[in-house]
Amino acid sequence: MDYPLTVDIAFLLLAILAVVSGWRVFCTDSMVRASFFLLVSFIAVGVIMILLAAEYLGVAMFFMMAVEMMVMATFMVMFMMNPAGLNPMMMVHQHKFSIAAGVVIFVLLAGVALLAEFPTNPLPADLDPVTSLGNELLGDSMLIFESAGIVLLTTMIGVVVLSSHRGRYGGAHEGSMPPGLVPGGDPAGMPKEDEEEGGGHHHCH
Amino acid sequence: MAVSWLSRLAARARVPVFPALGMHGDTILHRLALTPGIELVDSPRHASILLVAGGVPPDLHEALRRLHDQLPAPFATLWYRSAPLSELAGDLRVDDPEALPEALKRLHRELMSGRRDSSPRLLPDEPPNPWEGLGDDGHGGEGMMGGVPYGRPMAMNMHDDIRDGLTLDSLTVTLGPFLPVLPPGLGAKVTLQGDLVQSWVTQLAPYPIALENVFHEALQRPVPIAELELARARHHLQRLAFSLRLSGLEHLALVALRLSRGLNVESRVGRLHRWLTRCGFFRLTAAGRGRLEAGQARRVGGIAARAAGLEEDLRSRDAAYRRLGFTPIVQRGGDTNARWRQTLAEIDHSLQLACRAEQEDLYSEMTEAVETPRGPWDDYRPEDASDILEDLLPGLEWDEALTTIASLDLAGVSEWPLEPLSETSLKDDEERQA
Amino acid sequence: MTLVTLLLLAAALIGIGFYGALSQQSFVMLMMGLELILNGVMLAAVAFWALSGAGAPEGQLLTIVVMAVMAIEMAMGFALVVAVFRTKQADVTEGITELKH
Amino acid sequence: MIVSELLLPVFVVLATLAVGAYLVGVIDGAIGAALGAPRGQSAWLAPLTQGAWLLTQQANTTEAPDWRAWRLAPALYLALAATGLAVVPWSPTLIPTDLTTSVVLWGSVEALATVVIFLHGWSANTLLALIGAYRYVALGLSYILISMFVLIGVALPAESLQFSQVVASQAEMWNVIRQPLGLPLFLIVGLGMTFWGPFNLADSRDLAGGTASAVSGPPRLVWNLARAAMLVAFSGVAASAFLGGWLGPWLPGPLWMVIKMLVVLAVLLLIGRLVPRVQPERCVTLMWVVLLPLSFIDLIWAGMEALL
Repeated sequence: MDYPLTVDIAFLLLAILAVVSGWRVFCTDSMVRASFFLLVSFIAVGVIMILLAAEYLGVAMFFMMAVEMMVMATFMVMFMMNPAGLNPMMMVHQHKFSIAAGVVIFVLLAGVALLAEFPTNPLPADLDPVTSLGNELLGDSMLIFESAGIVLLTTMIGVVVLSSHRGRYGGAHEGSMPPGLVPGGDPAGMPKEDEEEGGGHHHCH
Repeated sequence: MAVSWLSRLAARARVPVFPALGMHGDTILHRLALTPGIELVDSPRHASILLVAGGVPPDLHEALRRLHDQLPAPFATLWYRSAPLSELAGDLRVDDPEALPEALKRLHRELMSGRRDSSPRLLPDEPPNPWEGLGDDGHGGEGMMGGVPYGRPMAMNMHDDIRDGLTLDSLTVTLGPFLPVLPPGLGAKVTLQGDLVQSWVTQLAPYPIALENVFHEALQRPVPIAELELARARHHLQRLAFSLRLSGLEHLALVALRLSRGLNVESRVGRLHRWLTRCGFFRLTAAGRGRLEAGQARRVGGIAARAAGLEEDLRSRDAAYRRLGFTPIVQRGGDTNARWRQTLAEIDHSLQLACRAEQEDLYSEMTEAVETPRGPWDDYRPEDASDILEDLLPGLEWDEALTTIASLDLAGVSEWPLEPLSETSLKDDEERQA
Repeated sequence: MTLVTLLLLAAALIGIGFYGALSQQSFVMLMMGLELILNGVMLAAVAFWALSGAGAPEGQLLTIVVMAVMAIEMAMGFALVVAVFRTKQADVTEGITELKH
Repeated sequence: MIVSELLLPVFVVLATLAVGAYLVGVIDGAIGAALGAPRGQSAWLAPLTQGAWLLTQQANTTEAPDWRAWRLAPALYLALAATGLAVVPWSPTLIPTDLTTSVVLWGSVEALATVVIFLHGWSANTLLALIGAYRYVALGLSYILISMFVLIGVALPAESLQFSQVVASQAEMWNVIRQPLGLPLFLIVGLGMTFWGPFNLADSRDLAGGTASAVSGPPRLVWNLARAAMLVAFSGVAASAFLGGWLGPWLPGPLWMVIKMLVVLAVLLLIGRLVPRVQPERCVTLMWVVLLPLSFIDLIWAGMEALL
């Protein structure tokens, strides 16, 4: 399928934007900046999806990711406050290995993209992508869609249980001791010795 | 051409004034708030004129210099009843409240037309602490904790969180003494987690407040009760106006100020009270936070004590007041909400007392002590009680903390009375403009 | 904009995401790596749908499912981070060397 | 071809943006004067003189801000307002961008607004701006869900995610009557996303201007302009989604839109002046405990009606 020149230019710019901002995520100083760079990468991909006629998915990407990245940035600030990224930081481990792994993955996937023969079946001219998606979601694939909904609900409940102040066996700050097998007995399934292991911030370089 | 056209338009804008308050400077603000063509702004960045109102104590001069340098050019400084800093000796000083609005407007016009240069910077434009990072390009080093940029280490968890046990990184800052949302002169070192106040240390006590002359006279000789009660109501209305402005009810703040300006024995606050209830002031803004314990309430005295259920009012000891059938109004609760209900009830009560006292031409009879709007003044003047904030504020959100501070009258009473302002001139101001 | 260029872009995003997920110490940054991988996956899915699958609706459905997976991944990830942070005050992977209390 | 497809939409969006933002200033000033603010100059002139003054003022700096984000945030907010205005249909033919998913696009404008406002406060590197940014995130994450449900409610009878279809589906009865809960809920969302009046948690007086407390000069002008423009975009969307957009007797469609937008604007600005700021904690509780269930009810109501 041939696209007009303007679309090609737009794609090129967006692709550069997506890759550069995706890469900047891991080499910027502030985690808030990192999450917004990731958001830029997502938005660029979303616009590419709109160019590919997936109108609903592209726009859904904007709002899904805006909310997700906002939550992410808030968590970053909660765990590590660094207004305006004054303190530079580089928190990595197994750095060389990771770079190698990333490059290998890219080469493998790029090889597949370049060498494999994919069928060329462009979109039919009369296809309305949004209607087709809607019919699919509430038609043939309704079970999948509804399962996704149920899983999301389960996630919500699980998340509230996990992150709430009260752990499974009482307050989280008390260290969640399971009850004894006999009333007043030792906690079930716990080793006898209670060694104090290194809590606190581990900030390895 | 285009530029001159732009600056001519800019010269006609409402004059954005940032007030830096010195001793007894806040009275002029009540007047400026009602003056057309003047806008009192909340941040020095939003101002074109820095108005230093009232004498600034020498130990705050350094803070005043820093504030002065925060205004974006072009800006000018105007000193109202205050001696200019030595570097700014040539600045305009105005002592006459009548002439102040016109002086502010003229200053703004001159700045915009380029006839007056922007005020010079007083301090070098450099960080208060040197860069202490590592490396050539100013980086703070490696690892999460990095270096110590500008003398400030990375925010760290030094305290346990007091709300939900999820310890977040805290931030410690120094606020005041010129922050317009705090009482004038109050300075504090505050540790915040997000917008939750983790700790509050009062470093600078607020300036003593000046009461109207009638309260000072009442300690020497009998004074007309009507005058005493009107002065009391005026004081409370002005505090109410400050709090209303803080909570975004500008028009009701102006209503309260106008009421306090033209207050006489016929005035009533019933309508203001109804408006406040209807717009949800008591439910949305002044919700029940900042509850005072009995001991704290007694220490603050006055409205705060009576709002906490203590029946302490020196007026009930005065025979003249007893003849008027005076009994103190008391609220239960002792929180922000109760304090504002108490304030409104007391304003209403004062106006009724004033009305009856004027009909019967009553004078106060007790001269050894007087109940000031700030609290009882017997052997001692009411003293500064701003250190109770250290117990009261931790655990509150920023908004709740500020509403609580605004609802408390904590500053001590000054030994000097307020200079009487002529009440008629302001009305003329407004009428002339309308 | 051809299928190959789109897939190359997706491969680049997945590669960067892999690097991030493996190299970052902070939990939250690690999750960002995972998100970037899923970003590439979604792009590839849409590219196949538009240029190779003749607009078969399952292509779009797959992307929706990946988005849901992303939301679940993030929610569960943060819940675990909060739970770990409450008990151990740790926000980097080295902070937890074992999963028991 | 180029004129009708490119220049006209851009012109329409820019013109509404400029005129609308100016009118917001005028109406707000007029309401303030009617409520008793001291009368200085005519309300028609006040926004212009204020803008001129901001243009002559120097753009200040803080200690080590995140420059890119700090300068970009006002421009991005303005761009979001322009995007919002672009999906508003003025008549069956005059629609700047008639995307088939324009309702979802408006939803993402709301979500991205949260990000941009947070960025504006965070990047200034000063305390009060940062608190404003935090507070806004709490508010922003709360109102997005309400807005989604309300908008899905109006998309149901139209069987489309396109604003022009949503308007067309109101030919018999406006959504404000068909779904009585929708418009009040949506107005609250609008006050939230422009942080106006009772929901001004980001730039409030108790934070000395909040996220804008450290901004001066032209960037502040852009920020104020963007806030007003967002209010205009919101009123356009509210008029199309609930008040029947261009539909109406006698007058041409675009004129009806202008009238309806002005009505929504006046209502919003009046609420902004009359209601005090809600405490952040109460505000979030209100959103999740009261308004979110109400928006569920609105959606169920809309669904039942679509089925019957």
